[in-house]
Amino acid sequence: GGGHGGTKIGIDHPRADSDFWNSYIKYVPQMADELKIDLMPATNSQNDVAKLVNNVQALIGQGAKVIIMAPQDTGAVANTLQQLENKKVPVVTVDTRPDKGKVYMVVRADNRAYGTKACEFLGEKLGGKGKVVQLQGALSSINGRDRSEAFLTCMKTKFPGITVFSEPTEWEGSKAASMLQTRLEQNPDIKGIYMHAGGVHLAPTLQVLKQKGLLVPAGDPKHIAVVSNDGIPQEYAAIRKGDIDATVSQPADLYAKYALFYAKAAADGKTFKPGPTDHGSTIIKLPNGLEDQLPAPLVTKDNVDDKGLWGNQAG
Amino acid sequence: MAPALRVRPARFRDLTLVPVIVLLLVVGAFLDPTFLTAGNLTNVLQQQAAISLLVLAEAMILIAGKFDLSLESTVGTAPAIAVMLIIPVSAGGFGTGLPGTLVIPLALLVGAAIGAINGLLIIRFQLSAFIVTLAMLIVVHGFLQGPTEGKTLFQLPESILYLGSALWLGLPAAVWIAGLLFAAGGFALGYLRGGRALYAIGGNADAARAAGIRVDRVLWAVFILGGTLAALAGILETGRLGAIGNNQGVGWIFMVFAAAVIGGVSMDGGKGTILGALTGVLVIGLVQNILTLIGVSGFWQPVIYGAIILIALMISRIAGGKAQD
Amino acid sequence: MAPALRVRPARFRDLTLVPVIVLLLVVGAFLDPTFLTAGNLTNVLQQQAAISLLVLAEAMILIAGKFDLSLESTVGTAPAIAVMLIIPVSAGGFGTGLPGTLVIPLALLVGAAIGAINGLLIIRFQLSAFIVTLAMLIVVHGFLQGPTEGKTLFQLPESILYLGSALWLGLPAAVWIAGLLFAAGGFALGYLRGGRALYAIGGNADAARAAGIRVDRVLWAVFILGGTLAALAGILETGRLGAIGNNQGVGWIFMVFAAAVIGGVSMDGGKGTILGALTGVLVIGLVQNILTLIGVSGFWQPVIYGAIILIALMISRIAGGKAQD
Amino acid sequence: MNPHVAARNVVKRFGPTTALDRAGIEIAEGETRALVGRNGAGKSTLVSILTGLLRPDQGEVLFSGEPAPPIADRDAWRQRVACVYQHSTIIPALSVAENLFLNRQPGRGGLIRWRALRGSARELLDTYEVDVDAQALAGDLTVEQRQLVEIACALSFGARFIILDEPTARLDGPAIERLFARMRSLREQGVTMLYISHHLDEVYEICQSVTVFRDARHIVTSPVAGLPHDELVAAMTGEATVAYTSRSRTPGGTVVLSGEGLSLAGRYQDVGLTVRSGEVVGLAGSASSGKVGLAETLVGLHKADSGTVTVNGRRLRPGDVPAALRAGLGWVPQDRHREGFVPRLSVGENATFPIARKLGRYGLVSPSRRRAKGEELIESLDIKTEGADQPVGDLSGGNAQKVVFARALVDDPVVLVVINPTAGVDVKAKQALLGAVEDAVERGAGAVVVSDELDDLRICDRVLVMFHGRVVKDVPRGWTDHELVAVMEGMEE
Ligand SMILES: Nc1ncnc2c1ncn2[C@@H]1O[C@H](COP(=O)(O)OP(=O)(O)OP(=O)(O)O)[C@@H](O)[C@H]1O
Ligand SMILES: Nc1ncnc2c1ncn2[C@@H]1O[C@H](COP(=O)(O)OP(=O)(O)OP(=O)(O)O)[C@@H](O)[C@H]1O
Ligand SMILES: [Mg+2]
Ligand SMILES: [Mg+2]
Repeated sequence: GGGHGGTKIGIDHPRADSDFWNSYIKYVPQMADELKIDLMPATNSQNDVAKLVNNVQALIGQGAKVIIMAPQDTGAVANTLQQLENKKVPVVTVDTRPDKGKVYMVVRADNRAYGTKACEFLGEKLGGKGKVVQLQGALSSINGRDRSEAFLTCMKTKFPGITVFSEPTEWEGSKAASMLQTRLEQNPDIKGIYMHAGGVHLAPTLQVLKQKGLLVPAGDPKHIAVVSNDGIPQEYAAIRKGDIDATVSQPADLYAKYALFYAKAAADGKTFKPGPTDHGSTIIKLPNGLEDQLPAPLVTKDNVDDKGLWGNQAG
Repeated sequence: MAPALRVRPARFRDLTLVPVIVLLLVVGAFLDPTFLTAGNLTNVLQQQAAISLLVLAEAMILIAGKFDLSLESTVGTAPAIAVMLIIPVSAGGFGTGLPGTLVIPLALLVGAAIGAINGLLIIRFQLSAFIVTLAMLIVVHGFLQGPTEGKTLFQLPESILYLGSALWLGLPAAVWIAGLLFAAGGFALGYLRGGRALYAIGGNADAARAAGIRVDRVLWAVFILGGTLAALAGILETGRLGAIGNNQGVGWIFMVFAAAVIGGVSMDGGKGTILGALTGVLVIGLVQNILTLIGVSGFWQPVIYGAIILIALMISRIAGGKAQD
Repeated sequence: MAPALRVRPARFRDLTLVPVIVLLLVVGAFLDPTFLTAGNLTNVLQQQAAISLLVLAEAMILIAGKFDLSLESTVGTAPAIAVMLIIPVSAGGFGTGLPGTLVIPLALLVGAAIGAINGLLIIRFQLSAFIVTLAMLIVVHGFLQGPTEGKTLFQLPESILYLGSALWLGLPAAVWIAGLLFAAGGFALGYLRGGRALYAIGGNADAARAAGIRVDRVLWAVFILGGTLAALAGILETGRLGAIGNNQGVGWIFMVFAAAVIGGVSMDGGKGTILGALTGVLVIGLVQNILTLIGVSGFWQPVIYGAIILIALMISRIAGGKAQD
Repeated sequence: MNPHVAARNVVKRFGPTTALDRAGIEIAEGETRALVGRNGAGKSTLVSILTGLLRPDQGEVLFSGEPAPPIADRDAWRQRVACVYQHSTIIPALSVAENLFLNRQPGRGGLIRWRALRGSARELLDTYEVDVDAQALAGDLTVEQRQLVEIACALSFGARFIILDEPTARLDGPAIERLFARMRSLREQGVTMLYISHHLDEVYEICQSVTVFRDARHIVTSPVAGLPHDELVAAMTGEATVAYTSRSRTPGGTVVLSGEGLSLAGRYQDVGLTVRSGEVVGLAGSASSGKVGLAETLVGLHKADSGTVTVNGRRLRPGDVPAALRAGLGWVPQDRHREGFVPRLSVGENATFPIARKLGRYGLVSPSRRRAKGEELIESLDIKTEGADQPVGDLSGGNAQKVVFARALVDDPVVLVVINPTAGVDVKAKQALLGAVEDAVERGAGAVVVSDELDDLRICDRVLVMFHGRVVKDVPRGWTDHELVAVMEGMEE
């Protein structure tokens, strides 16, 4: 590849049906402009690894020299990564860490950390006892599983007095609403909720709480502490209103920015080493490459108006 | 809903799932004390209200011997387009600035229009209903994804939230609406000329035509009605969830068919009743509720769920006595 | 595959999609220079190889007048169970310690067993094929999700990776396999008594029975064959992807039906050919490839995609001349 | 010596219906036996049992003294017995050739030799003088052609025992003659045959002996010579019946139905007809004469290329059956299975569809009024059924045909168009149906009777004979069979 903007960079988007990923998709061309990158038309694999593989083949066929992807199924891309390695095409993955196959850089916030942060926040709010509901994503997604396992492990070790109900919602608002409603009927003394995805879980949760008369400000004995995950503007609005208590901001802007940054670096033949970076994150070493772990702040009423949060910039 | 004063065994075929429902009630009560409370059962009804309207629509379409897969996409797209016609550009709308009170009529209109397009392709152009509505399922969903660019619509006019969240006489409005529409549907298919025509058309369209039934007109009507019901289901679901996500309704159609078919509606047309379809919806709703209550591992839930559908099917087969199609 | 020396218009009905394919090739070449390269067309074939086996299976089942939705779940579950029977517990296996060479026979066996269960429920217990296989779709997928607890299996025996990733004479092995099986299927349905029996059964099962065709036995065979082909599709897909994800095959069945039906296979049984089904697969594969190449916005892709299916349908309707069922 | 075929003490029930009640039949080697009885007597049920499609609840079936093979062993059955069933066993999506050789296609190891198959099929069709393209799709054939293919197929097995269940119900004169010639030659070869028909004259023509069933029971078996026509009918109906005599009447002055300048490419050209109130007009013609096509145009099933149809003074929109019915037309379609009834719906409902709007207000259909009307029609047409709520699909062929008639008559039509009205209908029912046509006409309706059966045409005040798509002659009442057939065959003028 050449040493400047002429190198073709191919990018595949993982899905178009969640607010987080849509923000990411919107940031990509913006950031590409800033970094003066010649980006090929993006493909979208719609959460289907088979499509991802087809898309990557097409991008390579069209002359891509670096690939950015976000495989939602981290195992099934192994072959594709192998093929790309054989063709000497460096790969930057966003959000997920492939189990096998060489990657140039993984750009990712730590999903286990999301679960742990949510657990710690809820555990302290509840004083270490009571019942909480976890609205899980899809169990077949690594991020859902990481959040779920980290949340459960943290609860078990740090707050053994708390009972957790886990509801597999498949990232569906309808399932989330039904399961939460049923669980609240069964256990009216539930005091906390952790939602894996604000984009799909926020509105249904608020609607169920409202119907049950449980949508009351913090401090009221009927208040249920709610922690969300994503960091979309609607979550911030809900935090400001007092409807929910916190959210983990998944940095959509940084995902886009650093995915492109590392792709360009790869095209330019740069190399990186584990250790702290100049943008407040740390690069760690993986068996199959490197990972830049971007910061994912917990947003509460105290810092919800921080201009640095991507959700406050999205329009 | 079949009209009969004399008791004939055939008339009981609508009710073959009643023992399954009783069994589920008993098992559920045994497994969890919350199950048989009024609150929980009301929740089950509310959770099934929207999907039950799709089952009602699909049952009518199946009885008329046709097929509609696209209903599930209408559930999201119809209310979303109506909402986007009203909300400002900043909230993701088209900026047409129509008044908020129009949102429900607009959504129903979009649903009816989708039904009419299905009708056009299937009846007028005589294309295969399965594949037309499969393509429409994809296209209609694209008309939700395209304009929203995949984003959830959070800022909704109040009026579209009302029906899905209000309580009337202590019961969710959605339950009243679904109940009334089922009663109306059952009545229509049992006692109205137009309703009986569905059975005739589904049973033998040539004979129906020869008997003076305006087959095409009735089929158009049933597709348009189906789309409208799906839009109404979307309105109820929007009210229940408080937002229109990008996959509202996605994946429902399998459950809709499962409910209709275990409820005794034939995929071959001409057979089945609205009451039977309703029992199918209830079975599915109760199974889901029990599985949630007892907290079966999410990983194994599908196995149990599918197995229960099969058992319900066998029971209705044994009770019904005849081979199914 | 229809046997004819004299040229008869009816025989061309299998080929109504050929103009569509030509059109797609021309349009594709025009839109993107990569499109008509050998590399890209090989990719299209390889990408469609696995799903095409499902289309082959579904076409045979549809021609015999039945229905199988569960094929898509078998694509993931059959190879996954075979793999788990072989790999150690530490890698997510059952720890039975069977030798790695058995993995392909085991996967095919699991597929055949799933087909046999479908056969048992549909033929023996005379349950509705649609709803049985819908329930099986859920159950079978549960048997992937349950034991793996949602995790991807990526430590696979070498032998299961071979077929899906090898090259034979410069072409992917999967393409050869799919090609050979389509040829075999076309030959069987055109020239073997057992294959012709599918048409007889799908066309009029009572008449087939009266003619001495062992209807039940043939149907069992076709369900078992269908399951086995789905398992083989799973093996190819596993080799292509190098791991078995939790939703391998999920969502394929709609495309499978779309390919079969636009390829001229009737949902009512007794009509259609393997060659026609193959043209359906190619149309779908080319459309997907072109949409990927030109980089249509992911949000609007479904609309274009669905619209193209509808257009293909209309062309085959016009060329075929008859109303579709 | 053992009879070639024997069924003894056979009992078969379908739910509440007993189709056969300790009935039986014994046929000697080489004998041609007729089986007659009213609609629903159990004839077709016995056929299903004799061909191994149904298992009797009780009783035994023997071939040459040997017990019949197990139900599962279809091949063994097919070696012993071949059959033309009353219901079509044609597979529409397959070619004629393949239908003829279904599951016995020539070839080795399951591999079919298509060329040989087509050759054999052509040969077979030629042998039986069936003028059908062996490669045509069976679904594209006309009803008659399908019937001929089925007959050729059954005869081609070389089985020593052949059953023909109402093979002539859909055939015209020359085709019947060809069939009989074939049957005679089979008899000379010593083949045993069981022949079922509602045309009693055919029984006398082709059969040596006759068995009568009534109400699921065996009544009598006798050489045909020992059972004259009247006694045969009496045995079938259980009462003395006189032959049907058509009534005479004077047509009124008003034209209730007229077709002018009607043409439909490939079916008929430039035909016209007028029917007055109180008049029965026959439409006759041999195969492909266009008579059915014309009749179906009159009722709105086809859109004519040119010309107009007027019912009761109202010009009809072409190709619109409901409009024709609204204008006061009632009709009986050619193929009752296709356009006649909805099998899963009840007798009452099928019969009352055209008057559904009169059975209640605001789109409502009152079930009790529907049932009452249904019972009334069952009564007046003497339909053998459990009641107005029984699905029509469960009725025997003749009784289903009566339901179709009931549907045609239910709205007191001003014009009645009936196509092959008595196909597959027993003697007494035939009288009832023809009587129903004449009753309607006496009430002031005009009627068109389209039929291949001369008996049906006898009630007509005049018969229009069609030949190759044109009306060639208007024959007034008083014709002899010979005269009419000559016109139909185009031998006159
Ligand atoms: N599959 C079935 N289910 C229920 N009832 C049946 C079935 N087949 C026949 N029957 C009933 O059994 C009786 C005998 O019928 P069958 O068809 O043997 O009469 P048939 O003598 O052949 O009459 P037709 O002259 O009209 O052909 C009838 O009352 C009929 O309704
Ligand atoms: N549905 C159809 N489509 C095309 N041609 C048809 C159709 N039905 C009949 N025909 C053909 O049209 C011609 C006239 O048919 P029609 O049925 O009107 O004559 P018909 O006098 O009733 O003959 P038949 O006595 O054989 O029934 C025949 O050649 C017939 O094969
Ligand atoms: Mg009979
Ligand atoms: Mg005719």
